[in-house]
Amino acid sequence: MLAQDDFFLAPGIEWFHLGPVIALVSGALVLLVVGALTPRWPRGLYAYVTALTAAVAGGLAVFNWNDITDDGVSTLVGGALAFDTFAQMITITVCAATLLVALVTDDELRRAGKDGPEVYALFLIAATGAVVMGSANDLILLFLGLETLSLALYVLAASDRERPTSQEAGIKYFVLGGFASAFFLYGIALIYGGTQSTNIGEIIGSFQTSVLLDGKDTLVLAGIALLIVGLGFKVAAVPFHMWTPDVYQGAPTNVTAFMASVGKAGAFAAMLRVLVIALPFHRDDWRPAIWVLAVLSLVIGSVLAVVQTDVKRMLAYSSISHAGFILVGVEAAGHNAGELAPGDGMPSVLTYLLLYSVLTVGSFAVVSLVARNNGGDTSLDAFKGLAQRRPTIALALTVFLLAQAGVPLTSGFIAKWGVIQAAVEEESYAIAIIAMVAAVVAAFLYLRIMVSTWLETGAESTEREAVPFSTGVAVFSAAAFTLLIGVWPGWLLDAAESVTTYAK
Amino acid sequence: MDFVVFILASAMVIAGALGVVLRPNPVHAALSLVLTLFGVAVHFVALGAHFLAAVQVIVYAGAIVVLFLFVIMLLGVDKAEDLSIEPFPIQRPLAAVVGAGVSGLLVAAIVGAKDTIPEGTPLGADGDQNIRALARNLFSDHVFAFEFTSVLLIVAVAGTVLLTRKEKKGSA
Amino acid sequence: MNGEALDFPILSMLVFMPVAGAVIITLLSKRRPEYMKLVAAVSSVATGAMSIWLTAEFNGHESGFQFVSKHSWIEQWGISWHLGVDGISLFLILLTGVLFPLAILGIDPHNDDPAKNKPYLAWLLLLEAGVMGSFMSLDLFLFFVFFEIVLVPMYFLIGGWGYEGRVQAATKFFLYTMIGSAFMLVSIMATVFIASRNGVGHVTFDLVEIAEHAEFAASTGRWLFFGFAVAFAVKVPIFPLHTWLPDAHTQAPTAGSVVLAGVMLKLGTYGLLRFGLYLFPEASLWSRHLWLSLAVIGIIYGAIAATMQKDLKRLVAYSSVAHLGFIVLGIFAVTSQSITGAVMQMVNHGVSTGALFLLVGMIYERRHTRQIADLKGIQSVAPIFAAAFMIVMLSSIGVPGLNGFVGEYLILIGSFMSARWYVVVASTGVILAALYLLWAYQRVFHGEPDEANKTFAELKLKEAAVLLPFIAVIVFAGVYPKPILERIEPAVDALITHVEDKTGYESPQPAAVATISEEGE
Amino acid sequence: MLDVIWLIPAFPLAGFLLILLFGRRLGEPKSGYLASAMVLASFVVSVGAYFDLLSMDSHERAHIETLFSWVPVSSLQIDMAFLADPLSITMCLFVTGIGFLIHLFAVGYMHGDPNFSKFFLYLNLFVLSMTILVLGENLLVTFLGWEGVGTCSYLLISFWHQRESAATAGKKAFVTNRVGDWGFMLAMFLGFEAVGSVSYHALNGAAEAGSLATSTATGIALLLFVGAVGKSAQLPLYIWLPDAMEGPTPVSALIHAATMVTAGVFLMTRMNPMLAAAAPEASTIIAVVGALTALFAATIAVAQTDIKKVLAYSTVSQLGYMFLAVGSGAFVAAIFHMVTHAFFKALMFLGSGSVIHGMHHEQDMRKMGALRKLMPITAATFIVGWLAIAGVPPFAGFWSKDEILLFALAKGGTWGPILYVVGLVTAVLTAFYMTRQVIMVFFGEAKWESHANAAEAPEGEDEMTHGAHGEFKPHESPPIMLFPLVVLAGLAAVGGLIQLPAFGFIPDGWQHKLEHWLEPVVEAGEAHIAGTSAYDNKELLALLAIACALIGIGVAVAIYAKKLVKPVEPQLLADGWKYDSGVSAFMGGPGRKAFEAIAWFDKNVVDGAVHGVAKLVGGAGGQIRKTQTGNVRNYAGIVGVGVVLLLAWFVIGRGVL
Amino acid sequence: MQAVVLAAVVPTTTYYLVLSAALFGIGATGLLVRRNPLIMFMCIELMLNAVNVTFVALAVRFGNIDGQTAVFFVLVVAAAEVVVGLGIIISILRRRPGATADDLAELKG
Repeated sequence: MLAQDDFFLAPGIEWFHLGPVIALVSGALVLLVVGALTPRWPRGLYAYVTALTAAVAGGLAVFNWNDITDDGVSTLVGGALAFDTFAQMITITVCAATLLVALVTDDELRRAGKDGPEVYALFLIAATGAVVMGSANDLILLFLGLETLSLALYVLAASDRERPTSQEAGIKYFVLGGFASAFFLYGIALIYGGTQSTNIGEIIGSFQTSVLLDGKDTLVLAGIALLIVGLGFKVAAVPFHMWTPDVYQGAPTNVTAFMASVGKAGAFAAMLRVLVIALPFHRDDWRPAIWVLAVLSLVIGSVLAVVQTDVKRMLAYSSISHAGFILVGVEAAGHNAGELAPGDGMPSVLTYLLLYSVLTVGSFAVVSLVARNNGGDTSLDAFKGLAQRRPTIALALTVFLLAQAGVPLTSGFIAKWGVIQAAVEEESYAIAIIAMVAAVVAAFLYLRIMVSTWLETGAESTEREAVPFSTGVAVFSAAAFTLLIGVWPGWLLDAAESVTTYAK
Repeated sequence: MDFVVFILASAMVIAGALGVVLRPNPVHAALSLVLTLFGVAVHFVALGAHFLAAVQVIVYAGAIVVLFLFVIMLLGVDKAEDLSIEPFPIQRPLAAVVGAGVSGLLVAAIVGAKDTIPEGTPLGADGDQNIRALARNLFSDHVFAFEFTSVLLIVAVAGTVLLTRKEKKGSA
Repeated sequence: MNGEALDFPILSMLVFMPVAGAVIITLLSKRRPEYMKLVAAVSSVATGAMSIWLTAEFNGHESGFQFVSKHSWIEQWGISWHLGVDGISLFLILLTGVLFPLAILGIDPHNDDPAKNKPYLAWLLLLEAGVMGSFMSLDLFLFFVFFEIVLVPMYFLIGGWGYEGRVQAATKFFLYTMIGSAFMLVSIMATVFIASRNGVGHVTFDLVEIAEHAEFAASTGRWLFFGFAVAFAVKVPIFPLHTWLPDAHTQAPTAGSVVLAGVMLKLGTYGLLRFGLYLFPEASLWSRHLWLSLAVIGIIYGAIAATMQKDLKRLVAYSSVAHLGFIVLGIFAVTSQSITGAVMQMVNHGVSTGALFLLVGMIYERRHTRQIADLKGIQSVAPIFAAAFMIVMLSSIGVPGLNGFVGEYLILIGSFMSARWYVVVASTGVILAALYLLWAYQRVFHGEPDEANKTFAELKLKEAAVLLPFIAVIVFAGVYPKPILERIEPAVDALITHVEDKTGYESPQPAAVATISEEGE
Repeated sequence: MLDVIWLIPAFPLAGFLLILLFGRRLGEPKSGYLASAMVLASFVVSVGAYFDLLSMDSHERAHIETLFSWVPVSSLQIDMAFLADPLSITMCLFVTGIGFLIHLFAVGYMHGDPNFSKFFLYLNLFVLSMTILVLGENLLVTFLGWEGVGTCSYLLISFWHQRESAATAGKKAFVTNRVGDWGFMLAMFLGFEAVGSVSYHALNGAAEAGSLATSTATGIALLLFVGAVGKSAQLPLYIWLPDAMEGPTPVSALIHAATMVTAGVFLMTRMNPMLAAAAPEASTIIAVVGALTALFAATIAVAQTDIKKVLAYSTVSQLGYMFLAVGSGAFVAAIFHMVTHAFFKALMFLGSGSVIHGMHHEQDMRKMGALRKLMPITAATFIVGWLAIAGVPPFAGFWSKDEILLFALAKGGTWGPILYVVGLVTAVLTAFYMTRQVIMVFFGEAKWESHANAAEAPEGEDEMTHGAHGEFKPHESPPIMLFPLVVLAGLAAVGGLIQLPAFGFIPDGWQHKLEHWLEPVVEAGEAHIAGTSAYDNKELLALLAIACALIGIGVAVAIYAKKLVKPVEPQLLADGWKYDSGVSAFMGGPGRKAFEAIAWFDKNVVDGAVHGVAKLVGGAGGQIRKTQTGNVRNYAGIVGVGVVLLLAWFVIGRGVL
Repeated sequence: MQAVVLAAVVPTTTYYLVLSAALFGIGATGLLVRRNPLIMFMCIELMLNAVNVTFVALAVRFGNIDGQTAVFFVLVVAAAEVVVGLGIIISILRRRPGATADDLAELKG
């Protein structure tokens, strides 16, 4: 014992493989430091620095991907981070979304006259949190990543001090988020109680070696329950979704876009890490729970979306419905979690996350354009006549909406198809059908927005929406991506299918 | 003796917790929180986690609660809350169900697993050893997490700046 | 499969030509509407010409798929761009190819601002591509893609250029159809996976491969079939899933109605043949009494409902319900005659109901009403118009010598052997068809025209030019359907043989056919 | 000539197309002459075909001319083919022959009509359809003609569509006919299923060979009879025919008296082996329906006042006779009566047309009278027709009617005598109401004078009235209208020659000409009933028939000419036993209600369910969204409940249990 | 007698865990009951502390320092959370003095 005390093995630090995280944090620091030191810092560059950082981080993730394909999976920094393509995929998703959000934010902030570097720094740090959630090989680290992401989002949600609703959104998100985090943390503690470790690799090892002679390990089970609560809250699964509509609506639109993309990606990454990778031995325990959450999210998200009149709120509910869809994929992944042939569940979820992130950022970007033109009004009325004023933007919005509705030849269709296919492959027919029917209900809401956009005429006095360059680029590239994937999804599916996970 | 300590500390914890929940005045609630935090610290000591006990007192009681109190004073929100009013009739029963349900089910889980929790070699009760072990663990297995907490703190800093900075419209 | 005949990827071109047109139109400036029209004309006419060429090149003695074009598309999922034509789809493609140029060139949306028609033309062309693709797809995924994608242009056509209740109708149409597709999507996937485990050996969405090699357990096949069938039943539409149709038809712009009735409804019946009977013979036969019953109910019910309509377009819409009942009857009677008749009737219905909608559209253009009560005595002021209406109406009623009869007759005579009592009831539909159409004709065309109808304009040259092809087909197919039938039949016979091989079912043959044919010589 | 048998329909088709293209340019009267010429050409071809057939051995008198394969689908091979055999050529002869005469008549009758050429367009189309009907080699080609004549009938009845009643009558005719078509189609289906073909050759061949089950044959026969009932206006579907008189009179003559309505009889005759193979009850049913219709319609005709309505009901009644013949196995007699009836009924319709023409479109017999002086030729020819239909020898009607009655009695059994008596009673009534009509129109006092000024042209017809209204005086028709009358009168007088019965006093060579001619098609001739007591006493029966005719005439003369008895014309009979109005009331009342109920059901239940689901979703959304109170503590509460449930599932559901 | 027994009893891990569960429940209840956002935060702190107790108790039982390390991180998180939370509250209460959680219900439905 004492001998061991003197023995200290410093973990190796694979700097290059940590590249994405380092890049993101560095970018944030650069923004903060340089922004603080040079008041004349050209404001327009904040966004581009952010975008660049995200691009670099994403690029580094691609390098990492190649390394993994060559050398196989491993862990980094003493087993704290998993170095697998799963993590890189999430990193890429997060970076892509961050990049787009940064572009959208640029003009949004400048126009509002509050363009400190903090917002961008928080974006980058939140993205770091999400990346860490996706790569964490330790529940504690995962929790830290989650908190980093969450805290940044709380702040961002409340960041528009002009609007009381933004602050309301912030505090609601914060209170409920803290509440859920506590559950999540308790879940980690209980898992720790059952396995003596918080390291995912060790947790799996513990389950592999320990054979429970009598009864079930209720500690672990309760822990799983609480972990699901925490994760369910983050992914906005019913009944832990209550914050979503209010926060999405109240938060500044660009932040909403960020939440819906990066937040969701990080949360689902964490969910897969925890449930599918860390707890495959309990898959029969947690799968039914996920099943119920998925169905509730699908149904309630869709049904409530239909009765809304505010577009942001509609999209919030639709994001709940989408979460339900992704949960269908998680459920499918649960069928053969931990097996050598992991099935299509995990790839389908990852694909969905990437595609949905782009879609939702695109949608909210258009919403932000329209809202700005109407004094912050995001109701359906504000969208009336958009097609006359800005046909291209309206067309892009239509692409996003159709994709969200799952119309073929858009990425949304590929995403839905993948998830449903995964479910069907596992013979989860009921949930697949429920999901599809819920998608139809949800389609009604996309149609409503399209109706306002195309088929109704707005007030004569409404001016044309100004479309700043950066936002235009973001919207256009998101739309192009949406269509491109719809027609030519092979490469992405290849990538998703080849996703490996570190699971030892 | 251990048990007596346990009982006393637990009483502190529970009393403090109830105080937080039941004292109408936020200042009193904050002070009750201190009681709980001290109780927890006592437990830590009893369990041999000396370092954590210290940190608990310093960070929590010393910093966090002070922060709470500071904000209460700063904003002047020390107005007592009328706990006899509940605008949502369903809220309190709901709270009771949730509180009892969560606690009860957790206890059930704990009791159900009490024989399966493995017992390892107890850590040394020596405070020095405790700190060493903690440090070793922190800087080997959890070094990334440790470093990552700095990022978390950046959020706190940048966030607070963003939220509370007085901003002139249209200026940098 | 003989794809060697043509090196030119004609099927793919049939899809991409309209798409190209749509894209170019989208890129054109709003200020030059005449260019848009030109582009639309060129691309749709070129598509039509290719479809005619296709028909000419088609080998009528071949029962398999021709002009096959197969390219791997999404390899990961076993999905390929797999197009092919056989006798069942040939004429639907031709119909699509010919109907669209007529609809695009011949019918102006009732919209004063030509610049606003830019999306209109683009949507129509996209719709054409979608419909074309649906009829040619031999890959389940590809079919679903096309089957779904047609909703979007149609939605915008109805919603954007329709009449007073257009938005609601468009939404209803979209969602209703989508609900059906939801089931089909799940079914498609399940089919693929189950097939890959039972007989096919690998994951593929290839229709032919699955249909030929997959062995579904009876109960499995039935569930899978059910998923497909719901989607098609909505699309057809089969009673009681039909109520989106009158709304959509009534509110759609004329071109939309024409296309909707002309080709889009056929997606459902075509699907029932191609993805019902062909893919799940056992389940189709097992459930045939349900289908036959619904078909017969549809025939009678649709006709009765049509009789009581006050809106001319609604009336025609309900008549579609009845007519499509015949087609469904023919499909599920599973005899050579009935299915051949059903396929032919798909085309016929497209032509005659399409023409009816065209005519009703012309009435609306002149009178700005579709209410039967507002119209009177038009025959006196516009005899040629009335005559055109009369011919189309007689075709729709099913008077022999016109196209509508041949299909209906084949369906009924074929079905009689396998579904006698259904036919006995279904045949009464021909009485009702006469009743509702003649009654409507009487109210609209007969009598003395009142003030409002006195100035009803006679058929214009352009309108006549659009109508003429319809009437030519109506007469030609009624008098000399052989060229059509002999191309359809090999594919239908192959289909029936397939069904027989898979299920042991024996398609009923007339009793003494052998002896008679000897005597006949 | 047989090789070009297709020319028979081809000429009217050419006429149709020419008038379609150039009708307006040709105008009146050229298009009329063109149309007539075409029909005449068809007639010439028919005559040629007749002689060709005649030159052949009697059992080879069947020539099939296949034009092209029409509907070929695997086992179903239907050719567009024409069958030239004695029956079809007989039909062609009188269809084109009488058709030509009526065309001519129409040229005069339709003078001044703005749609003159359209009328001939339709008429040619009709002749085309009718010749296809009779020439068809199989049921489907016949059906093509069958529906074609129905359509033309519709078009022509509602020719003066501005008149509400005409439009309605046309629609009614079509729809009612379709009821019959339903049977026709089912018969084809059944035949195809049983035999694998719908050609007469195959069907009748199978029936003769006995390879058909009796039930099948019965089914086919009766279903075809349903078709015949519709087309030939038998009970219960006769209701359209009286209304069809709304059409121009040549139409009534051609379509609704001479040709189209006899198609049912033709069809049954064509399929006579099938009827023979069927259960005997089938024939009995046909005979009973025919007899009942004959009697029923005759009773109605007694009380009609419209000159054309009388003839219409008379037509129904005479058609009933023909079916009585068919049901009694007297196919030759049926055809014989069909031909003679075509002569005299066409004659009378044209005569009535001439009267109407002369009376400036007045059809009410009560406003006529004593017209024989003003319209001598019309009157003379009409009287010939009257004698023929009343069954006065030696006019054509006598011979054919007598033969039918003979067969009816010879049928024997329970039904034979009953049918015979019904036939006799009908004969009395026929003689009675025809005499009544002749007297009311041509004899007695001229009532038209007092009505002259009151006689207003019916609504919508003013453009057709010709001549000045000021001095109203009935006038004889132009020669072009009289010529057909004269020819037809001649035929009506001597038409019986084609099939004189084997009475002892008739020379051998003259007997049974039609029977011998038709023998390849209809083998059941008079020899068939040889040996029955009826056959043995046929001279007696003939005398009885003559007596009946004379009684009818006598009574009518007594009542209407001599005014010995006050006429009894019950309103019930004038109203056609209220049958038509009853059907209409049912259709307009409960029938319409039922239709409306279904439309209501569709709107409120079927569609209502759809909207209900939408409402349900919206309503559920509205309810659920109330949980989204906006209060963060509520949210936390709901999250908490979720936590408790999840924990419960895991700890209790998966753990403890 | 009683005292002897009490002194002899050694508090096992389970005791701590139960205590923790109870504390956690109280915290959760408090969050649902209190309207003052500051006190709601305090309740969250209570819940976090409950977790800390669990971690430490388990760590001691296992002889595995990981649990204690975890507590260390929780403390950091709690601190950061409070900072952020108070920041948000300040920015709200500045604008709307005295607002309770119930008053912030503009977003709903």
